[in-house]
Amino acid sequence: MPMPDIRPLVPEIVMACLAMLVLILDLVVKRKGIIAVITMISAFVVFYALFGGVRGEAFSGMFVSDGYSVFFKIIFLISLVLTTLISVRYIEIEKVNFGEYYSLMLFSTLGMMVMASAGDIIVLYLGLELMALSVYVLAGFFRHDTRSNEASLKYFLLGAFASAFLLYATSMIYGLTGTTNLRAIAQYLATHGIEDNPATMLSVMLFVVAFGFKIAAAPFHMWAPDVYEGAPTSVTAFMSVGPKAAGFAVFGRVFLIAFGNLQINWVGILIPIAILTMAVGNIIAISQTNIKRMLAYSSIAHAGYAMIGLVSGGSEGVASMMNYLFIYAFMNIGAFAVVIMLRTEGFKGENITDYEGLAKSHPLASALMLVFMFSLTGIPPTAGFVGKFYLFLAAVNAGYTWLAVVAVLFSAISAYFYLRIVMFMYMKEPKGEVKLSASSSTGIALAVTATAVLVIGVLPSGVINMARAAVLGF
Amino acid sequence: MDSYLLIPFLPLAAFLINILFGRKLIRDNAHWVSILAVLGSWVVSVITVEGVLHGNTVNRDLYAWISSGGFKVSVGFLIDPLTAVMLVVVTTCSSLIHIYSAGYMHGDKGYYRFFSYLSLFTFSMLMLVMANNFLQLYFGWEAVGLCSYFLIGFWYEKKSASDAGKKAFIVNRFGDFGFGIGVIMIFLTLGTLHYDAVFASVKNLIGQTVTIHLLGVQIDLITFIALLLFCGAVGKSAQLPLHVWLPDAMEGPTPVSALIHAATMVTAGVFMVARCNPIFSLSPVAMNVVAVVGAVTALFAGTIALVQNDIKRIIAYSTVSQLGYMFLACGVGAYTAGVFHLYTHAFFKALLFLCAGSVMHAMAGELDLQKMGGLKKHMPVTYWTMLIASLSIAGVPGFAGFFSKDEILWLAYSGPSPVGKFVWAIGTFVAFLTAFYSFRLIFRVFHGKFRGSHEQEHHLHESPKVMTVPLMLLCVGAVASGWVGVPQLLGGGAHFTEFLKPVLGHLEGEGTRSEEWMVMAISIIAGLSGIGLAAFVYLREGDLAAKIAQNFSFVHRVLWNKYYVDELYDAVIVKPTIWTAKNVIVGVTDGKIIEGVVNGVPRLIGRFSSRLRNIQTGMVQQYAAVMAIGAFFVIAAVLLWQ
Amino acid sequence: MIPLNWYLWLSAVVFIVGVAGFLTRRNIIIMFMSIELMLNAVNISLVSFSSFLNDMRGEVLVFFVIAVAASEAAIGLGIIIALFRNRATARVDEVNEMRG
Amino acid sequence: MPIENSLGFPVLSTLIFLPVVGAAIILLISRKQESLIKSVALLTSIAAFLLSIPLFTDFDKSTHLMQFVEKRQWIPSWNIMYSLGVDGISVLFVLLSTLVTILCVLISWNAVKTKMKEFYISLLILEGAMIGVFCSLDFFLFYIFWEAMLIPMYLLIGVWGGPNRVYAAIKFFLYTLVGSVLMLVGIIVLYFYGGRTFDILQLATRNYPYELQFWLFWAFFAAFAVKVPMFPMHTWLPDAHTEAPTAGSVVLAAVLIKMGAYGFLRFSIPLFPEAARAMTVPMMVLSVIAIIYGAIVCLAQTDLKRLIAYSSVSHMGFVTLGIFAMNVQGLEGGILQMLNHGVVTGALFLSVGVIYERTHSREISDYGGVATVLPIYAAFFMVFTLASIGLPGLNGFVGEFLIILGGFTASKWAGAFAATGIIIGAAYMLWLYQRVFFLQTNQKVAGLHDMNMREIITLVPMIVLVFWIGIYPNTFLSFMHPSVQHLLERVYSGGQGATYAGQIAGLIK
Repeated sequence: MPMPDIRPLVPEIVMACLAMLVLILDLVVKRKGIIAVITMISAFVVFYALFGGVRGEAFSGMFVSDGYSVFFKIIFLISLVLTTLISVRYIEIEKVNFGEYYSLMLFSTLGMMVMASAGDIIVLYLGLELMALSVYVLAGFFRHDTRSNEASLKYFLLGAFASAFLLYATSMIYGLTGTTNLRAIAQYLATHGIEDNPATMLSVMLFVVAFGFKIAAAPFHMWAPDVYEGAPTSVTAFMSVGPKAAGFAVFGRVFLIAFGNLQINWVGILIPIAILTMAVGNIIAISQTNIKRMLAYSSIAHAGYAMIGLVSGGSEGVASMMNYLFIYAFMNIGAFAVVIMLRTEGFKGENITDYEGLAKSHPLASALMLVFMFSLTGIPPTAGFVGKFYLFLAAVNAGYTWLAVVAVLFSAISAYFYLRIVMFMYMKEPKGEVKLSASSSTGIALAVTATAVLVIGVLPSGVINMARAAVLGF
Repeated sequence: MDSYLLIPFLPLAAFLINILFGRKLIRDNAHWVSILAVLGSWVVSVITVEGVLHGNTVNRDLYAWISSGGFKVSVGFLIDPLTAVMLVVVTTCSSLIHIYSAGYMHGDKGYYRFFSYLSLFTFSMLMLVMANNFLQLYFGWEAVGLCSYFLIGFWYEKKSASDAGKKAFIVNRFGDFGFGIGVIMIFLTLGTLHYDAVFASVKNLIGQTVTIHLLGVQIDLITFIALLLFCGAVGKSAQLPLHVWLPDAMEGPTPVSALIHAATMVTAGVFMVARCNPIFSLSPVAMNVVAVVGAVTALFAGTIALVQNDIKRIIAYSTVSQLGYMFLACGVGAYTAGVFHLYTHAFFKALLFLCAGSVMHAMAGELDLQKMGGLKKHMPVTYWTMLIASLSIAGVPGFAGFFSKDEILWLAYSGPSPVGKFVWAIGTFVAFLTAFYSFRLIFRVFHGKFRGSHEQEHHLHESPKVMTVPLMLLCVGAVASGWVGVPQLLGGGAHFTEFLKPVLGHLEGEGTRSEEWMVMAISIIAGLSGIGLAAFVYLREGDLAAKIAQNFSFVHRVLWNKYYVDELYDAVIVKPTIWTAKNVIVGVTDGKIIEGVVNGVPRLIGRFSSRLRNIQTGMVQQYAAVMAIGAFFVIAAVLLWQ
Repeated sequence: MIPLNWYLWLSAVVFIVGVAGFLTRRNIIIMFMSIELMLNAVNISLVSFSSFLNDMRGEVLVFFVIAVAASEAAIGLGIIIALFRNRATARVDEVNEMRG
Repeated sequence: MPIENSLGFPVLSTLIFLPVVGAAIILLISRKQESLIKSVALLTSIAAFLLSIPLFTDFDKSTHLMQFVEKRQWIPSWNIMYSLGVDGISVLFVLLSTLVTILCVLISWNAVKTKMKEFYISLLILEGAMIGVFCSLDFFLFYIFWEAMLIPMYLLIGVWGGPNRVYAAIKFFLYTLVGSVLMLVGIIVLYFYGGRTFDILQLATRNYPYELQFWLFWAFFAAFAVKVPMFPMHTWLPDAHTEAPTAGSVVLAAVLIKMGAYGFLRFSIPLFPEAARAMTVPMMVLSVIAIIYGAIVCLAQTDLKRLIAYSSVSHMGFVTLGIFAMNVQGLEGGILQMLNHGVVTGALFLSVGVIYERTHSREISDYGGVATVLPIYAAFFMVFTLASIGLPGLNGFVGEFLIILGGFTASKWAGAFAATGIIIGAAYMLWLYQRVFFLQTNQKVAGLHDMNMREIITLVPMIVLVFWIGIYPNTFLSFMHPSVQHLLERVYSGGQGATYAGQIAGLIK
């Protein structure tokens, strides 16, 4: 038996090794800051491997390294690096400064990378579980905090529940087509004309449920607010970007490749889900008082927007979705970076009213938060606008003008709760003195995210072209 | 350099100098600037009028004011006989009143302000009469209204004064509304606003009609335009039903009443109708409306003047009444007679006001007839001048008012107007009324015993020279200004009519000489009997007037309250508008309906949000149940849909 | 030979039993067991498909599922223990500190 | 085809980004050096104004083509160009923006005491965005400026505003945002129908099916009508104007709300000529309602700024009436009236700022007899009041007259009803003036000092404009002639909607 060509897998292999290396190093390195640095170096190494690496398929199409997967992996790595940056000081304050934290992040990133590259449902499942299991633990990383426990438990139970749906769907499609390879499934469905088979549709819909859970689309979003609120803030930042993007990656690949011919069938379901997701996210966010919970709902809403790209389909639709997730990574982690700074010794800083008068004591942090809030709202000249604009462009192009109208109206509603933060910061008098746990690493994260948000907002060409190029080989 | 440009722009310069430097630098010397400027204007006017007498009329555009597409209008000047008459009236009266004011306003803290406004007014009025197009006319029209506003409310700390100024402006706006639309109609139908072009082509509109769809009425186009223009005149010249501002305008300083609210501004309406005679003459309906409105106003105001006790208000109502006379003249086609009366009236009415001012000066601002009496011996100059003015207005032969009034009545009687006889009858009766109330004023103020307080009596004195000299000069005008228009019947040359003939045409009365004598005799009798009756009632001892008032208490009350017109407007227009604004528009439409939706939708979303968040119970199994139900619906929908 | 449908029905029934158990039982351990039941239902159908189709993939996937389920169990129990230490409860309806 | 930039340097870009650079410099200055911050803001705004003067002097008035054009690739993926230019419709508003900013800096000199740094940064960024809106020739670029403007404005109202500022700021933001996002979808739809381009000039040469025009017209209407604001979308305006700090009110009144009307002129009408023609009637009806409604509401106001704010509703009703009269006089009057309203209402808000700085009260009943105490101030305010009520010889008259003329040409009823607005206008403005400046001196204003040199300098440019436009409006009208002519040619170039529009117009004439 010849040695399979594993060159496309090099980044993943490197990642796995590094993750284990970090786990081992943790035993000998006392200063956990070094672990963080190593984590980031790992990310850059993988980044390098990714760019220098070979594209192609491995294991007879079970693993695919194409532009699509590379783009998503870039998102994962960015979110990994940014999250690491904002974690360093935070987990010190929270007194959970353990090395596992970083290796779990690396493992979960590995899981995502595998997901993005999965050409086969089996691989997909493995990646998904690797990611999920790591994140379950990360969510419960504050072992002594009941809310963290609760978050972890809820995420775990519901995650496992959703996984079961995924497997059931897999078994059905396997039974129908005799294969688990995505392209083979598509081919089989096309040649045997069982697109309208109820069993096929049942399977497709169960996939919707499972992936809908991962991207926190309503009505499968219920876990998200509780988990986002209870999990350590840095993990929340990570979860809201990485795993969500990974969910979209598999959503896109499975639905546009394996079920590409069935698009007219599943679009009819995805549209109401997308609208419901935007509605639930944006509307419930209005009445939140905890900023993490508010951002959780906001993250649900953003999943709704990104689904528009999926609904629109075609290369433009997918590219717009990817572009959006890429931009979302920066603006959301940026916002969380500010949120995390408010956490100081003996002060949680999670309440929205804690932001009152922040502009007076901390003008720079407030200004950055303002940028992120406007970006999340989608006001130019920030990246958030470019992201939404591309989505709407794709939607109109695909003939879903009315969906774009619905989306813009929801984004107008969303302005209300994002602006409320700005309002608290700038238009209220400070109640007490709020200290910030500023550190150089958080500073770097903020600088990077803010720069990205503003630069992409003004010069989006690079990102758009990247997303478009990534879709080409899809 | 066209010297006539100096006529309006000298006063403008004076205004600018005074308003910019008056408060700090010029202060009590403000009158020099204004007086020199207006005298300069007067001199240039006289020279210009001299030119016009020799046929040198001017019609020249200074520069293009507004041009937009086909709409082009210039700032330009037209000096023809009609303008010439107005120039004489305006600059002469203005000069004299400027001089008078230097004495009258002496020591007022707004001295510089007063003179700058006077200059601005003079400028505006001159722009009005010298305009060669409708839009510039409109400019002057509004600008004089503005000055009137400033000057009525000159003592702005008094609520009544600032109210009166505001009222004048707003009531005028009602008239200007029609006037403005009239101007627009002229442009839309004739494509130009320049007098010569408009008057040349207005005949082309004969027979055209304009339909007002929503009302379902069809109106002759020329009548429509003429009536719209007349709206403006009604406002500016205080005719029914927009006369209400003028009596209130007496809150302003007396020289202002004399200049603006007697001699010049209020006659702008008459001037405009005369100017537009080519339009009005083509519409018999409009002409009749003008005549009847004029006549009715004359009667209406004349009756009110009978019972008032405020000397300035009496003169104000007399002004309204005399303006009605002028419109009456225009309405029957006797434009020259109307303008002639305008011209004579300017002198004697300004004189009346200035005399009233002189009386006020002596009485420390007192205006009530009942507190006066016997002033003759204290202030002889004022008495004699005022007496002459009153004789003039009463139409006593030989005085200026006689000639103009007689011409109006004769042409109304003999002219072709279908309403001519009717308005003649009213006019004659009004002549009687005029004589009566004018002499009531004279007798009550200057004759009999002094009825005021001792301090007032002690304070009585003749006004200074700076005031009495203008009185005497005006007095000359009040007597002699009529001599330029002595009718042929009396052996005169009717020069005035001849002078204006090129612009206003000439209406030949159709009647025999004996008829003409008869009309004149009736008017003389009316005037003299009015004077006689006044003497009978007010010169004798005893309280005859009070008894009459008692016996006709209803009539007296109605007249005393000016037919309740102010109250009517207040109840029908002012109060309901404010009420609607407060309670309907702001309270309901804006506050409840629009704001209700605007605030209600977000509030609804907010409420929905706090309801919806209760779904998130925190119970894992419910979350799972929602997922399962969601999955069920998703699957069911797809399977059913297929 | 037992027809494929019977296996599939069995699988479906077991899956639904698992779902029902997950939704109704309050004890976290039992809920966890219900998930295992659901996974095993999937395994049944995968194996039967695999055998019916003469294809190895299904069975391979089953092994993966079993392995993942095992690690899931480890992590799940770890989470439950952490929770139990802090809250001294294994009843899921008592874990609702965060809501809304 | 636009004509080449005659100045030899990218004047419009410089104008847009100079204030941003100024803001960046202020960002670097220490918070404590307040006078330095103010000086930099002032110098930047003056520099921008001086730089904009060539737009006035070097403008070629003989053509409708875009001038001072800059065009560069920006986002090739979407065929988006960085494309700027001005024509006779927009050039005056660029000038107005630069001028108004100077005045805003001056009027805020002592009034703004907290967060001074942020204030001037916001103001300067706002200026850049405003100029950008008027210069953009690419829809994407336009939309970026259009929305970006909201951020500094939101802060200006919300941070430095009056007691109810937070409500007003959020209301302003959401109101405008809802309108704008609908336009965004409209822009995208247009992008695909117009051959995948955002180039406004190209899009304006194509003919779209009537159905599409109809829907897009209303999508754009949502954005522009809110901004104008047209009845019944006006209720954000009184709150925003009232609560904003003086500079905010001035910018709002002078420039921001012009953008709605500008949008109609630049986009709605040339892009959807048939729909615009067919919609003349509802638009004119809304305009006339706004004129009368706004004026009547003013009669019931007790708040100084609120009254002026509502008067804006009325005056902007004239503007939209003129625009949708769709004839030369109406359009030119409308554009001129936009300028006039900017000058006059801007000046009125500046003036209110002058007295507010002294008394900190907006209640009309807290004033009275101000003319005695502050005579210079009273004189300035009087001129603006008169301009506002359209006295001939001052700027308001020329615009309103042309609009009523145009409106009357289009529909006699519209013209006549609009003219009644002038009557009520005189009533509320003079009543306001009386209550504030006349009557006995109120104790609350006694002893206040009159305007100082800085304040006089702030208001003098506005006075000059008031008279200039009033006496010689052709300076400004001549900018518009070719552009308006071109616009009308586009509108009346025939099409499906023409007959329908003709029928409607016939019905109301």
